Amino acid sequence: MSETTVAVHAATATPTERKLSYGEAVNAALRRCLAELPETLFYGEDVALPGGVFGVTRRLHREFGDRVFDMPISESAILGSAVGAAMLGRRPIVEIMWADFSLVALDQIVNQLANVRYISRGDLAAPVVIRTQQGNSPGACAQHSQNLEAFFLHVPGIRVCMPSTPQDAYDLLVTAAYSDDPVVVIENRTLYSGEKVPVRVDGPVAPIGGARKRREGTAATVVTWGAMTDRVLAAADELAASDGISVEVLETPWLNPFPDAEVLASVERTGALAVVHEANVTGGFGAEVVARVAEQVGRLRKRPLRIGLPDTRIPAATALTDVIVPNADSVRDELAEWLR
Amino acid sequence: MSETTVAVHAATATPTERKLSYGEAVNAALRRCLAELPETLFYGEDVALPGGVFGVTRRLHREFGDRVFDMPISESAILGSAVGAAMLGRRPIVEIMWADFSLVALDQIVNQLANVRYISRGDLAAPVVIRTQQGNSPGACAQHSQNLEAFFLHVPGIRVCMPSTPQDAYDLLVTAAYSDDPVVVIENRTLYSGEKVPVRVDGPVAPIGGARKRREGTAATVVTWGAMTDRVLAAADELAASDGISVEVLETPWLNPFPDAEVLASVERTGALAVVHEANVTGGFGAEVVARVAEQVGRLRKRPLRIGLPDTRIPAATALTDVIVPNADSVRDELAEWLR
Amino acid sequence: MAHVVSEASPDAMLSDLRQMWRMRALEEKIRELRLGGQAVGSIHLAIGQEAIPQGACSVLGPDDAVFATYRGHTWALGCGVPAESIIAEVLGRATGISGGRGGSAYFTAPAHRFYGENSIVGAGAPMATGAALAGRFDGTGRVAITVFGDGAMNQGAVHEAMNFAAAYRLPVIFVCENNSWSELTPIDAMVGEPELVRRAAAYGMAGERIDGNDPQAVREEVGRAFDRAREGGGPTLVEAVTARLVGHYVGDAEQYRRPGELDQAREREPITVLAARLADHGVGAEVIAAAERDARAEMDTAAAAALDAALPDPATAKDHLYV
Amino acid sequence: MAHVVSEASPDAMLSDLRQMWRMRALEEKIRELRLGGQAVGSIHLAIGQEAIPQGACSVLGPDDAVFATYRGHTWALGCGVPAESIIAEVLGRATGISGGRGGSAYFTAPAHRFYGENSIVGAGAPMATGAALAGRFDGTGRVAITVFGDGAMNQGAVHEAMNFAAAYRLPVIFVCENNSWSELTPIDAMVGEPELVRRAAAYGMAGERIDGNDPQAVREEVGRAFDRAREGGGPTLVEAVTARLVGHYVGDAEQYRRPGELDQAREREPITVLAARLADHGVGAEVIAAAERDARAEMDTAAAAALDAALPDPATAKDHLYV
Ligand SMILES: Cc1ncc(C[n+]2csc(CCOP(=O)(O)OP(=O)(O)O)c2C)c(N)n1
Ligand SMILES: Cc1ncc(C[n+]2csc(CCOP(=O)(O)OP(=O)(O)O)c2C)c(N)n1
Ligand SMILES: [Mg+2]
Ligand SMILES: [Mg+2]
Repeated sequence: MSETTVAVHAATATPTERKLSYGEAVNAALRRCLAELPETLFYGEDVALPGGVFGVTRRLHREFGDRVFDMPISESAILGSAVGAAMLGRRPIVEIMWADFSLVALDQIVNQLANVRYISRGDLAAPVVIRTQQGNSPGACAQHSQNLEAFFLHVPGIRVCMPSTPQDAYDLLVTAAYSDDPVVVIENRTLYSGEKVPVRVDGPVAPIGGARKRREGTAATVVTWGAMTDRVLAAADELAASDGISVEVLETPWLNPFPDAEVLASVERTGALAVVHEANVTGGFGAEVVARVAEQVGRLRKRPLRIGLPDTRIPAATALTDVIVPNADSVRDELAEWLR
Repeated sequence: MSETTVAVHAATATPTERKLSYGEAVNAALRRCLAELPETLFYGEDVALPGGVFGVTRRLHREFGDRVFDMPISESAILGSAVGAAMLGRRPIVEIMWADFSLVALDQIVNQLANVRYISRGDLAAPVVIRTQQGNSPGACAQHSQNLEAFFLHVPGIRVCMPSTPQDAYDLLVTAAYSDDPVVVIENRTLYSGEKVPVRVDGPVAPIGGARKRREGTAATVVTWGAMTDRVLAAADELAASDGISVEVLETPWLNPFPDAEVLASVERTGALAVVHEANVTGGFGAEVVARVAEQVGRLRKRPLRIGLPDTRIPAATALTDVIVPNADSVRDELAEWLR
Repeated sequence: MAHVVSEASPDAMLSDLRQMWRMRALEEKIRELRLGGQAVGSIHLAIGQEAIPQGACSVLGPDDAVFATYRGHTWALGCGVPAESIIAEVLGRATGISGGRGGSAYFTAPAHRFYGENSIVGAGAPMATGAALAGRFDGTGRVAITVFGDGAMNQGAVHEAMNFAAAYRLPVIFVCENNSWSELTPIDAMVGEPELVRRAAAYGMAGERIDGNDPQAVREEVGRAFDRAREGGGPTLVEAVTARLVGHYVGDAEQYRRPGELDQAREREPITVLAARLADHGVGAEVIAAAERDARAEMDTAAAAALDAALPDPATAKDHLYV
Repeated sequence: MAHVVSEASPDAMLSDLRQMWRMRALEEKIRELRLGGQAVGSIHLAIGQEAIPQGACSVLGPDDAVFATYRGHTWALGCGVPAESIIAEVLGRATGISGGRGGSAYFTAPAHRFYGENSIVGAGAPMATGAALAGRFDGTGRVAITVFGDGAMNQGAVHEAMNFAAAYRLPVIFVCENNSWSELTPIDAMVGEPELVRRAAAYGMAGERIDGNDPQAVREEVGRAFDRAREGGGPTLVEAVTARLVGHYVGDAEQYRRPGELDQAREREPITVLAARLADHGVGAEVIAAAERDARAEMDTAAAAALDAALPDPATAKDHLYV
C-alpha cells in the first residue's frame, strides 16, 4: 500500500469506539474513506439513492453527492470505468452486488486492472477497490451462492481479503481504499445484519496483510476465512467440550498477501493442518494453503485435511444445502473424525 | 460420457493411421465429429470462411455448410447460444480464440453451462465442447499469454482436458464431442504447426479421463500437462544425461476427471512429487495435485515441488519471458536442485 | 404504438382474465408463503405484469421455447407448468418442478417449453438465440422467446444476443418487460434514450413498444413477431410497458417509489382494466368474480398439496452433476 | 454524412500529409522489422487508416486521454510518442515506451496522453468512460477518446460503455474505425444493420458517419464532438469509414479479400488522395515528395537507434507487480 498516504493519515488519526454491526462497519469505513480521500468515488448498482440492496450504503449519496452514484446493470462498465478513472488519478470503490456477477466482466479485473501497474512499470497505478459479497444463504440459487475467491487469488497484481468481523469489515476496507494497488474485498451478506459489537473507528490505517489467531489450541491448526470462521470457531468449541480436543483456529482475512509465516509457525507447533472454506474443494484456495505447508514444513503428525463444499453445483432447497454447505456441526464431525 | 452413443459408434469404428500435425489432428477430429454426429455444429470467430486465424479449421465450412459458421466478436453470444442450442438437442462445438477472451463471458460457462444438468436433474444436458487455446508465445502480450485451466478446474459440472500430442489433440476432441457433459478442450497455438506424426484416426471413441506415462523413472514423479509436457520431457532427458537422475514423467491431458489413482501409484513408487505447469504457481492446479497427494500418501522422501510461472503478469519482450516462463532448461535446473 | 389493437371477443377476454387471475393468485399465494416463513430466500413477483406472459404464452406453439428470469413464475404458469409444482419448487420440496434445486429464481421445466428462469440479468438472451439456432437444424422451425426487464437492456450479453440474432435473422422474440424500475433504480436515469425499443432499428430488427398491460395488445404484437420469425424475417424486440405493483423482492421496503406512482399504476393494472372492459361488454359481475374465486381456490389447493409434499432426499444432493 | 467538410488550407493539408507519412513510414518500418525477424509476435498495422489518428489527435488537448487498440502505433505517434520508443517497444527493448512489457499490441504512454493499447476487443471503451468520469472531479474537463474497430461494436463491453456514457452525458468520443473487416471476417455479414452509426441514436447520443480517409473530415467531426463534450452535451459516436490496405496482422495471407477490393481502396487511400489535392493546389512535387522522404529518414534513424538499444534487464522481470 501507499506508505506515504498512510503515514500522512496515521498522524491525524484518533481512534474512537462505536457499537456497529458488520454492515454498519462497512458503511462507516466507506464514509471515512470518502471523507478522508477526496479522490475516492463510490458507485455500483442501487448503491446511491436506494442505499444498496442490503441497506449497507445508506446516506452516503446524501453526504457525498455526485461522488456516490448508481450504475446501469453493466458490470463491464462498472469495473472498466473504475480502471480508467484510477489510471487518471481517482480512487474508485465499486460494488459488484454478488461475486457471481463478476463473471460477466472478469476481463476488466484479470486482463485490465491487474496489468495496469506492471505494464506501465509503475507509471500508472490502479487503486481500485472492488467491494463484493458472496456465499450461500438459505434458499439462494446456484447463481447467487458461489464462493469465488480462488479465481481472484490466481491473479497476480490484485490483493484479496475477506473480513468476517465488524472490526475487520471496517479495517480491511479502509486499508484497501488507502492501498495504491487494486484490492478485492469480499464480504458476506449473511453477516451484514449481525450483532452490534464495539468497533474501533478512525484509528491509524492498518497495513495490508496479517492473520488473526481466533482460538488457542495444540491438537491441530485450522486455517479458515470469511463466513466460515464463526462456524469453525463454534465447531472448535464443540470439539473441545465433547471430545476434549483443542485446536488452534487461525483466520486469514487477508488471502493475498497470504500470511505464510503465521500459518507455518502454527503448523510447526501443532504438527497438523486443516483448511476450511465454503468454496468447493477442488481448485479452492485450501489446496494452495496445503501445498505451501507441504512444501515448507517437514513431517506432520497427520495428513492435512481440506473441508469445503463437495464438488457440486449449489441447490436452492435448504434440505439439500444443509448436507453439502459446511456448517459448525459438519466441520466438528470432520475434524473429530480426522483427529481421532 | 454417453455410453450409448459411444457404444453405437465404437462398433462401426475402423482405425486407420495418418501423418498429421497437431493442428491437422484437430481438423481431422472436427471433420469426424461433424460427419458422425449430425447434431454437432461448429462455430466461432473467423472459423468458417477464413478457416480459423491459425488455419486449423480450414475446409470445414465447405464440407459441412451451414453447420459451420462465423460469429460476431461476441463471446457471450457464442457461449450462451451454445448452451441454449445444447438444451434443445444440438451438440455445439464452439471456439474461443484465446482462453484469455473467455473472461469477457465466463458467466455463460460457470453460471449457465455448468448448471444445466444439475438444476434440471438430468432432464436437460449441455453437451457443449468449448475449444480454446492458451499460453505464452514469443512476443505475445499479457492479455494473450495466460494459462487459465485453474479457473475451469474449480467449476464442478464441466470437464477439462489439455492435449499436447497430435494423437491426443485428435482423441480428446472426439471424446469431448461424444460426451454428454460440457468439456473445455484447451489447445496451445505453439503446437499447431508442429511435426507431422502418425495419428490413429477413426478408431473407437476413447473413454473420458486417464493419464499418460511419458517417461519411466525412479527418482521422482513429475506430473505435467499441456505444452509444458515436451519441455518437461526434454528437461528429464537432460537430467538423466547430465546428472544421472531418472524421473518418471506423467502427463495428465485429462485434468477433470483427474487421474488420482495413476498419480498416487507413481508417487508411492518414487516417493517424491513435482508438478510443472505454465500457469502462475499461486492458485494454479499444481496446488490441487500437491494437496491430493499430501492428503492421501503418507511420508514422502522429499517435500513436493511446484514449478510454474512466478506470480507476475506476463511481459511481451522475450528477454523478460525467457526468465519467467518455465522452459526445458529452467525445469531441468529446478528439478536438479530439488533432487540434489 | 404503431398498430391499432383489435378488440378481442368477450370469450377471449374472459379467458385472458381467468389466466391472469391464476397468475395473480399464484404470486399472492407465494408471497403469503414467503411472509409466513414457509418459503425462504429472495422471491421476485410479477404482480401487475401478468398481461405480458398471458398474451405471449397464448400464441406459443408446441416446439417453441421460453427463456425467462428470476421473475418467472407467471411465465412458467403461462407455459403450462402446474401451479402445484411451481409452489413446491419455491418451498424447496421434492415435488417441485426442479426438485427444489432451482427454487423461486432458477427453476426449469423443459417438458413445458420453459427453458428456465435465470438469476443472471440478461443471460437468457444469448441462450434463446441458441434455441432458435437449434430450430434451424431440427426441423421444428422453433421460435424462441426470451423475456427480461428494462434494466437488462444495459447488459452486454443482451446486446450481443440481439446483434447475433439480427445478423443471422434468427427466430427470436426479445420481450422487454419495461416496468420502469431495475431493482431499486429507475430505468430512465440509467439510459440516454428512455424509449428502449429504438435499439431494435439500430440492430436491424423489427421492434414495437406496446401497452404491456393489455393481453390482447401483447398477443397481437407477439403474434406478428412469431409470423415474422417463422417466415424468416428474423428477430423482433417487443418493449411491453407495464408496472410492478409490488416490491422488487418480497420484503422490499419500496422507499424509492415516486409520489402517487402506485395509485396510478393500480388504475391501469391489467386485471382491473380487463374486468371493467368485460363489464362494459355486459359480462355479469358473478362471472367476473368467479375468475378470481376459481383462481384462488386452485392456488389454495396447490399450496396445500405442496406444503404436504416431502423434502428432497438429502442423499440425492450430489446427483446429476455429470452423466 | 451530415456536414459539408470545409476545405483545409494548403498549409494544414501539408502538415496532415507530413504527419500521415510519418505514420505510414512508421508502420512500414515495423513491418520490415517483423518480416526481417528482428521483431516477433503478432503485429497489427494501420496502413491506409492514418487519416483517423491524424485528424483526431490534431484536436487533442493537453488533459485529454486516448484509449486505443492493438492497432495503436499510429495513434501513439499522433499523441506525440516518439517513433524511436514505439519501435523499441515493438522490438522488446529496454528503451521501449513500456520497456518492452507491452510490445506491439499493449503498450502505454500516459505522459503522452496515450492510456494504452488494448488487446481485448472493446475493453478500452469502458476504461475511457472512467477517464472522462475522472475529469468531472479533477477540474480538467478532460475528454476521453476511445478508438476501436467495426467488429468491436458487437462486443458487450462497448455497448455498456456507450449506454453509461450517454446516460451520464460523459465527455467521451467513441471513434469506430470501420475498415469493413473484423480480423478475417466482413462486418456486413456480422450485423443486421451495416450502418453502425445508427446505434448512436438508440443510446441517445450524437453520431456521425464520415469519410475516415479525409483527415480534415475527421478533424472537423471529432472537433465538434469535443465541443459538444466540453459543453456538457455528452458522448459522440464517430464512425470513420476507411480501409486496411494490409493484412490484419503481418503475415496474414488475406485470402478473404474480395476481387478488386484493394485496388479500389488504394485509389481512395488518404495519402494518395491528399497528395493529389495538394498538387491541384499548386504545391510542388518536390515539397510533396519531401514529406515522404523526411518521414522515412526519421524512421530509419529511429529504427537504427532502437535496434542498438539494450534489452530489458531480466532481473527486472518481476518488478512493478505491486507498490
Ligand atoms: C449480471 C447481474 N447483475 C446484477 C444482478 C442483480 N439484479 C437482479 S435483478 C436486477 C434488476 C433487473 O431489473 P430489470 O432488468 O428491469 O428486471 P425486473 O427486475 O424489473 O423485472 C439486478 C440489478 C444480477 N442478478 N445479474
Ligand atoms: C474479446 C476478444 N475477442 C476476440 C479477440 C480476437 N481479435 C483480435 S482483433 C479482432 C478483430 C477486431 O476487428 P475490428 O474491431 O474491426 O478491429 P480491426 O482489427 O479491424 O482494427 C479479433 C476478433 C480479442 N482480441 N478479444
Ligand atoms: Mg424493470
Ligand atoms: Mg475492422
